[in-house]
Amino acid sequence: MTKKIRILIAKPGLDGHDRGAKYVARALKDAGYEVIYTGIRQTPDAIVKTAIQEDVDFIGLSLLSGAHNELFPKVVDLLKLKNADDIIIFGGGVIPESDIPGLKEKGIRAVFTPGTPIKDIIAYIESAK
Amino acid sequence: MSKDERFQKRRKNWEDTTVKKTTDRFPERKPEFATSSWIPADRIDIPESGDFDSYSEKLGFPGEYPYTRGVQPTMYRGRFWTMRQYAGFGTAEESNERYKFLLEQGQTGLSIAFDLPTQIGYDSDDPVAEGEVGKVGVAIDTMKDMEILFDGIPLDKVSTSMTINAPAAVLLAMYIAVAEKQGVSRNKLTGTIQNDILKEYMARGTYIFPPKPSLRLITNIFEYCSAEVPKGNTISISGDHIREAGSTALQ
Amino acid sequence: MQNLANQILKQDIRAIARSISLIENETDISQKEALIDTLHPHCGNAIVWGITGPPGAGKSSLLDRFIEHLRQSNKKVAVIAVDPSSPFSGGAILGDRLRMQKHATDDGVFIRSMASRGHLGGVAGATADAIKVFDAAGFDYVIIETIGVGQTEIEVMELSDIVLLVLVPGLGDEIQAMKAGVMEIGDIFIINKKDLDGADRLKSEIEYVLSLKDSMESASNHSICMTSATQNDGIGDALAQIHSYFSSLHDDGRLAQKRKERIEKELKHIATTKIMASANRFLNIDQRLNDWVEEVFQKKASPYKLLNKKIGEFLQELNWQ
Amino acid sequence: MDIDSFAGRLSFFFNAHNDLLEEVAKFRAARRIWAKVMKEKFNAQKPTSMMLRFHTQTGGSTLTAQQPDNNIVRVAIQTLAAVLGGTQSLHTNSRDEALGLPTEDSVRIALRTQQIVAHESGVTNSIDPLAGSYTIEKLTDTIEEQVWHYLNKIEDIGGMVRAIENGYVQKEIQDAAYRYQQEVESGERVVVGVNKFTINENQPSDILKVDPKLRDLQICKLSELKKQRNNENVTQKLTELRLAAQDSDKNLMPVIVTAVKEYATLGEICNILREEFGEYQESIVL
Repeated sequence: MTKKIRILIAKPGLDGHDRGAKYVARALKDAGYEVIYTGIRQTPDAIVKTAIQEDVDFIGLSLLSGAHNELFPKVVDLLKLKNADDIIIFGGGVIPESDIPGLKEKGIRAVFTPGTPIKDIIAYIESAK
Repeated sequence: MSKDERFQKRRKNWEDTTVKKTTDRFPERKPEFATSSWIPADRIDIPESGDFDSYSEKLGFPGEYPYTRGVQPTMYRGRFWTMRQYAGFGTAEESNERYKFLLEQGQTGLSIAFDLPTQIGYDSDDPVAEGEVGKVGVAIDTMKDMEILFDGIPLDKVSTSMTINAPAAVLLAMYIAVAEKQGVSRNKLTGTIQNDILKEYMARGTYIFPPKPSLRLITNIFEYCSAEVPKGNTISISGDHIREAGSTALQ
Repeated sequence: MQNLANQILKQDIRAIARSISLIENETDISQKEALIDTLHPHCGNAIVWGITGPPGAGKSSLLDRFIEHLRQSNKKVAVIAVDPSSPFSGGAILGDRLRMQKHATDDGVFIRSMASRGHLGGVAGATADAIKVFDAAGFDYVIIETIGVGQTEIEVMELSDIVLLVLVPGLGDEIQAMKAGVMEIGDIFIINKKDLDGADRLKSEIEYVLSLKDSMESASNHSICMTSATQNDGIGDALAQIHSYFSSLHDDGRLAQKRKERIEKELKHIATTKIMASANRFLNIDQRLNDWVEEVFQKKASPYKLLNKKIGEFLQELNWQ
Repeated sequence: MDIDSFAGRLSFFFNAHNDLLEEVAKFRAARRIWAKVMKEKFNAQKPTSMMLRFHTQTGGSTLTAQQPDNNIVRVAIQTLAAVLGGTQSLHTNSRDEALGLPTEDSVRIALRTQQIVAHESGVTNSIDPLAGSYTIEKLTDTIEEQVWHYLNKIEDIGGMVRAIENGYVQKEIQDAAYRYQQEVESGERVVVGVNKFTINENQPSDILKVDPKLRDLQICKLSELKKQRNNENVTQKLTELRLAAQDSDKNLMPVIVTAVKEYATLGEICNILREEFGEYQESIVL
């Protein structure tokens, strides 16, 4: 048997627009991954603890409210604190291009803006796993 | 096919009753309407012949049951729709400036966007508000913020729409209190609060309470406003966010 | 391996999580077996519940409330929430924990989602061994939430000390479920969403079916609870009944009996799996299966005669005779 | 409550997407359905109860981050849809809303779009000018028919609250969203500038951003206010609110009004209600 890739799709912050997150979750399932979905309004702490319990390989963060610069890096920091920074974090949502370099610098390994075809996300996961 | 007189008769009846009642009180924008090349534009166009009963049942006339052709007898010949730009960001001060700009540009109604902590009933200093304050709308913690938000905007002159659901009761209370402070009595206030909690559960996720107490709050607002704020629409049922969550037009 | 086991005994969250992946992935079977063997002496303290019932009955929400109450008495709780894998892609969406997410930051609660990965019976192939990991790590309760498809979910009965069957009025399948024998697997019946119309009727229907069953079997103390998970109503009552049911199991020796039966099934299962694996290996060695197919197809050999001979030779080689 | 005592105060909130004719038909069908439901099902007597009045917002999810100026055209089409469909009020989205908060320039263009349709397009000269078009009337009838189908189905489930609780509604929406997205990805559904006619582009630099320090500022204002207000009165009003919440016959509005006048915060008030009412947990459908 080969190892299954497990991915946590999480929505930090307060925005309730989970259409994108759910779409990605469903598409990743169709691509053969095991996807854990947490629902909306998750604190960085809850996301990190969930990721560790579920022993995921990736965390996908989705945020549309504009709080990504504050909340995404917080998830990275908490993972480091728990010695779990081997888990790869990618992000998505309404994120201006000018914010992307800053996010990458802080440890968000890939950022997918609206309109990214799902096959690009899958290709990224396959290359990073 | 020869002309069916019944259509013209019905139309005359509509002009003489439904339309007249309205135009007596609110005349149309212009005495006559025409296209760019001066072809006269009638108030309404109807068939000359065909299935009269089916037409009456399915389409009828504007301002008359079943309202397929519109709810007002003169529609935009009377007055245009309310141009109401949804706006709000950052602090009450910044949003106040934007509202004044929009009113200057010819906007006819205000529509307030609140930030997410406000929409879900948290103060800006709550830990869950981290990163979210002022992001998708204006941050309102207390009546003080509301006073700043409407500073210099006479609340008896503009109609205000607030996109708020779960904490609608609180924000409406602040609005009423600010108006009173401006010297505007509550029965002069016009506007809408988008207060459709079902939508929150279905599509947008800014809910707080379970359905039952939520319905109680809505009913409370209803009863209070029927007595105290007679000009306001207290609920607005939303198809928008459900559509935004991806439903088709039918749903 | 000793290291991983030690960390589990020290309740290291990451070690627990990783070892469950090790069990699930079966990438290294000998490593997995060593781990379980090392943990075995430390197992047997946890109380194992199975929670099953049709989709939409509110299993996760109810579980969420149970966790809340168990935490108030400072019990450590582990949950294994099983969801189906897609038969087409092999992927899965694991969404049960969503309703329990408020416990995500509580260190006394460990929720693990598990995809069935093709395993039938309402649980995953890895569930049994995962229970042992949590048991050894000192969780007071290990709760398995099944997929919830009904009829075929008997395996949860073999894994748990107590099975909670959650039903809900108005799904229209109550009577069907009873006929299909799902009722056989429940120890405690929980009618959730008790404020809905038809809850009382459902209760009397279950009572009726149970009375028929009781007249055939002796000694049964099934109980029926009414709850509303969303309104947080009836939860304490249900828990009291579950606890007292467990005490009676413990006191009259049925618990030990159950657990021995569980071990028996486990041993049989391991033996069959291992022999099956050997058989498969035997059949495929040097592609001899292909040669045999050819022989049988060309009528040069007949199936029974051929295999009796070959297996005889194989066992002799292994010195098994 | 008597239906006529409040139905006239209800208004709807719709959105307008790019499929012009379907959108116009949707609004017309909605009015007809509402009138029928109110008259036949709820026995409303007053005409105002049967009139469906609605506010429209152009479709935020149709805006693309790619080639954002194209959004001006989309919004113009959606504006026409809303106006030809007979909306009572309209919000037009700004071209840059897929990127962030709209700038003043973008907001002005969005407003001008409405003004151009109102004053220059001529569609406001006659009422319901698309009526009688074979296509529009067919679409209106079809949409009405299918909406009735949904309404009946929801009724069978036991009403809207029940249908939401058991996830039916969310699932239907979800499935439609998934299908839509897959059509976009396969290219079957063309989104100009996204899956066809794409260019290499840099995002515009003039995106409006909220200062990250804003929260600190707001927290400062809040703590200052908490020092200045009469905290004894606030506590008393909050206690009154709690008592009122416990009594389901009480109207909460008057006590909330007195509480906000004492500068009780939104969070303080909502927390009391959270404690008394509990919090909703979503039933998620994936």
